[in-house]
Amino acid sequence: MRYLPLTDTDRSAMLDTIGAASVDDLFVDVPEVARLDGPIRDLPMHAGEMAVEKHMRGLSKQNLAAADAAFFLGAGAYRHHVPASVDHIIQRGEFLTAYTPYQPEIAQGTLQMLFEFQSQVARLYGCAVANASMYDGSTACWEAVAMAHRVTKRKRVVLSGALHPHYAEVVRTMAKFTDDEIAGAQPAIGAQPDNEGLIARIDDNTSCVVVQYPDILGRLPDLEEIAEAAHAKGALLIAVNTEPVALGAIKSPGELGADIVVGEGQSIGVGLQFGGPYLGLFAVRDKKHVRQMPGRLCGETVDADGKRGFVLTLSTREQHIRREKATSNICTNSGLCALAFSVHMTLLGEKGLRQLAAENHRLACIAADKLAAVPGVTVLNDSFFNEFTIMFDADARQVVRDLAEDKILAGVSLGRLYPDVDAFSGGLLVAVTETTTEEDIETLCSALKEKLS
Amino acid sequence: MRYLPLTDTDRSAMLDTIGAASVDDLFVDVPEVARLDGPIRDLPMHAGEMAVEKHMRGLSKQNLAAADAAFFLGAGAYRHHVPASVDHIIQRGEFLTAYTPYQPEIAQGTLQMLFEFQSQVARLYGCAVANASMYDGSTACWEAVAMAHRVTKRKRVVLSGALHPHYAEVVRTMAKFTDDEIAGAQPAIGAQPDNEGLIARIDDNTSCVVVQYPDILGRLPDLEEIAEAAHAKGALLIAVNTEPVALGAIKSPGELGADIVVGEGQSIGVGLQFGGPYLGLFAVRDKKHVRQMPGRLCGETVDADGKRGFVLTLSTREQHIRREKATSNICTNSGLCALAFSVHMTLLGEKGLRQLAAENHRLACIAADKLAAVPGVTVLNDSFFNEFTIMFDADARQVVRDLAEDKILAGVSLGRLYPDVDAFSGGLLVAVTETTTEEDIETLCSALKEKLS
Amino acid sequence: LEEPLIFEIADNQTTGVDLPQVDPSAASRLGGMARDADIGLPGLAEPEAVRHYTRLSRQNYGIDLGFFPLGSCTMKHNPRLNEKVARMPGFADVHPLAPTDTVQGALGVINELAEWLIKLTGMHGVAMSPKAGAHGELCGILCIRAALEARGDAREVVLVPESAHGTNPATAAFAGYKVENIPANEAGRVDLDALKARLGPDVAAVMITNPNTCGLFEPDMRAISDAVHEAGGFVYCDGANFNAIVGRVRPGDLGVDAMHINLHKTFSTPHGGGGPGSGPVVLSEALSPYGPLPFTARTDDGYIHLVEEEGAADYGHTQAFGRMTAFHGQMGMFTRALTYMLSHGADGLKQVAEDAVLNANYILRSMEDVLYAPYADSGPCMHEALFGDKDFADGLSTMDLAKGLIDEGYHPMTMYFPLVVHGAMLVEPTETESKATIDQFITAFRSVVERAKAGDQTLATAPHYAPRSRLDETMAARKPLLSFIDPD
Amino acid sequence: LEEPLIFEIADNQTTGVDLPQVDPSAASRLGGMARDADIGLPGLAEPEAVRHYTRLSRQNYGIDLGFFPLGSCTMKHNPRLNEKVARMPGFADVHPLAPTDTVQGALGVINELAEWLIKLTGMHGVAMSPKAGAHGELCGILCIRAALEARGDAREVVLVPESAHGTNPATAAFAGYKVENIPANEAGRVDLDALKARLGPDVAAVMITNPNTCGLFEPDMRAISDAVHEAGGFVYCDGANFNAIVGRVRPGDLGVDAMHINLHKTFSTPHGGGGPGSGPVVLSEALSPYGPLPFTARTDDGYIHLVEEEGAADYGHTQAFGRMTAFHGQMGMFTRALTYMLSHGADGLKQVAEDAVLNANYILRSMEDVLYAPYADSGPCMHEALFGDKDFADGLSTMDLAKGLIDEGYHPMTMYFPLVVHGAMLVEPTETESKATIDQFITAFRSVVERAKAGDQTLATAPHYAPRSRLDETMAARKPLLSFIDPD
Repeated sequence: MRYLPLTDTDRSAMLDTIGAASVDDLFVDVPEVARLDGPIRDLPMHAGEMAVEKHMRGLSKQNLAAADAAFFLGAGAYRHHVPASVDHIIQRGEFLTAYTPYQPEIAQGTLQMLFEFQSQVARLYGCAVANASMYDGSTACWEAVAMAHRVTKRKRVVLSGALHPHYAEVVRTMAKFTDDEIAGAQPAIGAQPDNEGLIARIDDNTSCVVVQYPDILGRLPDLEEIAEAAHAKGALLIAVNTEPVALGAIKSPGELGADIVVGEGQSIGVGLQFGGPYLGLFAVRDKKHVRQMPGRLCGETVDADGKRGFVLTLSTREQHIRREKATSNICTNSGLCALAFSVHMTLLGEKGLRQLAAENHRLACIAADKLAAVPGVTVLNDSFFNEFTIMFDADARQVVRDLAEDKILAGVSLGRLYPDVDAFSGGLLVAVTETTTEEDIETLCSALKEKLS
Repeated sequence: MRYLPLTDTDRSAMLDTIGAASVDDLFVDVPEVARLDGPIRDLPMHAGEMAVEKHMRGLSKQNLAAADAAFFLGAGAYRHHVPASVDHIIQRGEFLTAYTPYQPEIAQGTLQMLFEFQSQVARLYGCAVANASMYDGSTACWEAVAMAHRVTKRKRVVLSGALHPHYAEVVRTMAKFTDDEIAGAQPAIGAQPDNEGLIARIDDNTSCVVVQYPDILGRLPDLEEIAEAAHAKGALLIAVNTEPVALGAIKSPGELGADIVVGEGQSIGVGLQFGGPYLGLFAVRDKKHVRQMPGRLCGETVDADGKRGFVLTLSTREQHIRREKATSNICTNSGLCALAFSVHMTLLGEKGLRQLAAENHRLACIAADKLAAVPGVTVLNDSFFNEFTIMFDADARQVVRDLAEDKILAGVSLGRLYPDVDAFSGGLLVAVTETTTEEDIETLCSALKEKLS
Repeated sequence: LEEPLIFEIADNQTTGVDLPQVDPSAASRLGGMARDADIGLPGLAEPEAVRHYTRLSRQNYGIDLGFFPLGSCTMKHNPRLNEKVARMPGFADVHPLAPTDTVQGALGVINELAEWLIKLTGMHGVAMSPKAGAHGELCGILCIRAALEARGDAREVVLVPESAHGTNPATAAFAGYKVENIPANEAGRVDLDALKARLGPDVAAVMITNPNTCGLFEPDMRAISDAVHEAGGFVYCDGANFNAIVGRVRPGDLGVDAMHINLHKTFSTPHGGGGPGSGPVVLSEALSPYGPLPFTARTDDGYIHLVEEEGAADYGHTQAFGRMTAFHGQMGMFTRALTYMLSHGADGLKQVAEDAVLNANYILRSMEDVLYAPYADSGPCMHEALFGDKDFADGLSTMDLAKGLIDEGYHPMTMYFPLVVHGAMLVEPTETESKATIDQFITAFRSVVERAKAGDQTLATAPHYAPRSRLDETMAARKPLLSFIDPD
Repeated sequence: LEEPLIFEIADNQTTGVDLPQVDPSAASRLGGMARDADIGLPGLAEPEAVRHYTRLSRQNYGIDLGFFPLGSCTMKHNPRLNEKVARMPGFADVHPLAPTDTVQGALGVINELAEWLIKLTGMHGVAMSPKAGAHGELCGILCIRAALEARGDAREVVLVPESAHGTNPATAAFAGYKVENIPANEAGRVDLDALKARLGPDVAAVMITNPNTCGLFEPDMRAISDAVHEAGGFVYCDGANFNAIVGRVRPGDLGVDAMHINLHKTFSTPHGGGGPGSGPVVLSEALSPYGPLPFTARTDDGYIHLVEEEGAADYGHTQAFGRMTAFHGQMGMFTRALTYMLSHGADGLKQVAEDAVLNANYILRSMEDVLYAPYADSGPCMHEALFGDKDFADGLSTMDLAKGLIDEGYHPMTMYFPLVVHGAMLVEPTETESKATIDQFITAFRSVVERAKAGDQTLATAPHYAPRSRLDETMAARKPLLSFIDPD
């Protein structure tokens, strides 16, 4: 078989060296009850590349690819154009097939890239230090909450109602096992985020306040105000960002006083991929919190000849050293996605990221204005970056399904995100990026007009 | 712009160093009449990656890709499955962006690959030496004729009637300028190749006989007989092969006495690509002819430390040294295609190539039998590998066009290859490879049945 | 040649993309949050960017370059077909919240992969969403806790063998359990009697690695499971070493209740310099109802439903303990893993296990005369061979030997793990290495071992032929420099 | 580490593909030609194959690794978008003889690229099928010969400047012409008076390279063309150096009748270790009717016809001199080149020429104080800078300097070409290099030049830090070993 280099001749020779009569002798320790006498039944036998590719292509074709639709989905995963060179780089065997850089002498490629990545993320977030990535935005969000618990030694977590409900759910799930108390809420539907209500929930036992920026409805909360309120009570502000492109147009969370900034990095370099693998970003505004951070960190040092080099460092926080006392059970990071992010970010640079953000915002403004002109449609947001909420008098979930039949992926309905809240059923999140054309916007508007009339 | 790293600041600084006021000063030698004052009109301005990709994807979608059709086209270009790892390797920047290996100390990758490639081709063709590749099969065919002229100092070229007509046309075109006399012929439609007629045309002035194997109608001429006849008259036998996969099932031309073996290597590793770039293969059975070969040759040697290494060699045959006395004006080879061929061939190996050939032949036999059962269809060939000719009483060219509307690419009509020969109009070349399914064969048979009834 | 940092070669006016320059006077809806400060991100034109990363890549070692016998990491060949498939637009260019009608093929991949995992392990269900092995481990333990809570049975202790991966105790502790070690016997296995003695109504689960981290199969596995079940606990099996038995032994037949599977180990998805991984967890019938949301369910009409918060009741999954991640798991890894499984089939996967074990035993038996192999007498090893530094000359350690191997052109084996063996070396060849490669490695390994035993002090400063000599890790940790700082 | 040959590590029983084992008793229609002998082809499983070629690749230098100032070869960045586009199924998976109804997009690429080439050069037509630069050259000369024959004008001589590429005389000789050299003047240009003096009724064509191989623009180009045309001949221009003027100067405005364009030089298709190239030939109105078959023609209804042997008359192309290749040319290169052109646009291509020329002049002026630059006083150079070895110490040559540059991490410049300058060095930076990269190169280049002038004999044995030291080319040529021979 094509991935197995041993020939039968090799196998015999090796068994001779081992002193075993057959390969079965090597499995003698397996209890009789568990010894299978042949290939597992009910599974197919091996297949050539052509047949496998055909099967998988068949499955692939059962999906409506974004490129073949008028596409307005967001809610934590955004479609951006990724330069072809990004994919070329991440397929270099030396990056693709390397392990975690535990042998730094022969892993400087990964390590220097991670140092550059950490630096890029820290700057983007307005923070001092970023780690070498987490699984995704939602798990990074939980890790931030757990870190706030460690730092403040408090257990009460205030979640903004406008935090992505899946993120909130991850936090709630984990908190069940750590005895953190979650003070959550539904998002208040309104043109502005409800900072006042949020601030009112912060008390002296609060470890952290978790605020999404831009929030799940696309609005831009003033983090500065929340940071002041949290700090006044001794709590940390955790800012969550699910669209890093936005930070090319809006102030960074660190700048606004967030203590821990986490988010999803998928927009830059990674792609949609039906939800994974994605890229968790994690940064702290103040260096003093570094030793409480979860995940891997890459640091600069020198080698025995005095040459600059990079290593994984501060690993005394990690599970393979600390075992049950580790800051997190996290082990793997999202190395290859971090590389994709870093390469794409390097291609963008300051200038490109700002242009990209401006173009996203320009098109989103056009879309908002055109949708507002559709009879029956109201644009909820006062402020937004590239995603906003529209409301209408119909079940948005059904509208989305109906429009999909005409290859219009109209957005993410609030009903899908909040299936239990009837009041949200007429809400639709519409995301617009540089990949959206004005023609796509027209298509959506016409279809909605027809649907709602 | 994304491929231009100079900034305006750089440009000014560099002009200062040069002592020029503006870049226009660097173009002072251009005659006034030819100085353009701005970007060339009627051409678009620069565009981002996304826009360019979209434009090209639009053009791509106007074609019926083979994967989306029941596909039976051949006649010198064959569709085979190429393992994904082949494309991965040829995209390694060190291979993709290297130049001709004129600096062997830093080009051993290309050079060793070429040495391995030459060895693989020589073995496949049953020859002593192969070169480092030519543009494609048809130009290699002409170069073989020119070489026979140099070796025999004769000018009369006997072409088999069953040589691919485009190859014959290339030879005829070039011969006009070299005063070679071409004795060609139409293919004799018959179950067997007309060896007798061919041999009768060889005379004492003949430099070479050019025979395709398998021939344009898919038949397998007995080269041994022709080689004997040619050699008896002092002429060389040039064997032309357009389907290297066949050589996994049939005797090699070298084994059968061909002096020069040339062909198209596209089937292995390269893909269809609408006709190019392809891969010209060129080999000589006897080492004594090496110095008369065209094209690049890679040879083994040692470096100053005694380590094995490889270099381009015998370059005294080539144009950059010999100028007007060169063996050929050829300069570029098909290096990257040679790499693709070599990687694919290494993945196949002896075992895989033979299995591949057997599978092609098996499916072709099934197709021939099923087509023979279609009322009105006759299979011409007594012998074939993976391509054969069927005859019916209709204009095959029109049939092909009609079936294409139902996504059946039924084959290459003889009418397309021989537009001037009315007698061939009911002939269709049908090629079958491992990518053809039995379902495809059924589809073709049903469609033909309907069409011809 | 040293490769500079992007911050040293790039500037904030260069970009490698061509984007429209938006009119700065255009209307903004940024609600007062518009950025004024520079971010400080360096940009490179495409030629310079490609070159920077290509050069960086060449300072890395990967499976594509040579043998990578990193024990317990299963560094096997990463097929390129997998990469091609993962990039098909129907998988790569699909949004996780797209209407399910438009993603039946993507859900189909998840469902088909789930079926393979269930059949290969002989289990009842599988939670697909965990993002990596440790995440899967956590998922498994949380299922156990949820199941215990559901029956109102508060148990406090998780037993973990002393040779366990560090993630095991970290996971159990995270889930709120007290961790207690179980000792190993002299043959490198779990001490069954000690385990039985400790079992009781306070033990929620035993976390066991099988094949274990000494590279040995636990022959008492079935007995362990029975004992744990009898005591009312659950058996968690760390699936990191599943490659040794895939296709040949089904953990379900051994009484396992939950096991995560590292798709990047057993099923060839790329390690990518440290991730992403993917850690689906197979579950016994007892635990299946507690697996987290979302999950997929195929109904009789062939339609595949994605069950999220809504509708879980319709598919009998009301006891889900919650949600572990925003979306449905590592789709990109699912497509690769399924591609790999289909390529190998049931017969090929069995061969995988056999060749992996054969290669490891071949190394064990080819080395034991020169290198201390603590469990050489315990019978055959599974997919990895364990050695110790007992006979090294003074002043030379396993670390030195590892660095010496780098100079021979190899990635070192795993070092100092498991903790039960002094100067442990865990060598895992995997099934994708040829005999010729392994023979070359054995020759080189023997030679470096001989040098370590003979006291060759050049090993103490190895590697000598790598892009860097030994790096000062102490300095890195004492004065952490974790982000580029602009020189003034 | 040395990489063995596949013949040394592979065997004839291993394969890296999974194909069905066909029943050997199955019916055969091979007509007695069935193979019995072994071929002797080595096979490797995929892991070993990927590793072999990955390792081999690392012994190569490419543009992706560093600066590659190979004069007259235009080693510019190869954009990855081009590679992606060339692999779209509508281009890569299409047969050349597919019915034209099914390949309108592929023909559209050819047609669109043809239009770009015509507009960029200010010419009248273009023959797309030549497979490489030298093939295009041949095509151009054959067009000239066909045109002359059509008017019954048998001319015998082609004039070629002494600095021409070796392909120029080889091409003219192949086409049956007698080749005569034209000398250069002291400023490195064609001697217009000498040329005029030689023109006459026997001169079929002048083959000229502009910008010429000394890196200079021929200021008399228009006068040369006029004189040649007046004498009844044609002007062939070698387009190898088109990158210097693309988008800024149109050869058609200079009176050129035929010029090939190396898509792999000017339009960024990859060099691939020596090919494939692609050499379309643009033609003046006088020559266009003679271009070879096949060609594409768009009719008013937007349909694109592929004119082959049949139907040429319908499109007024009856005088085609024949066919140069089996199919339609280098489609894979067409898609890449068109992608590149669309990316740059008319404005970007103009910037390409300007930056290429700017970079070359910057190198010229940064080096001329230490390195002999024979035409430094002739005014600005174009896209490449020419130097000579005049001041080197005894025993050290241009070759030694080149090998010294390898140790500095650079690919050497072109050496010993053009022939008119002793120990010539032709340095072409291209537009895709940054000022920082060029500054670094200048520093290194100056240092190696100083060593050559000072007589540093370590240069004579350079390179010292490459995968190989100097190779014995004499032995390779004397006892050619061109194919692997099995050891007995």
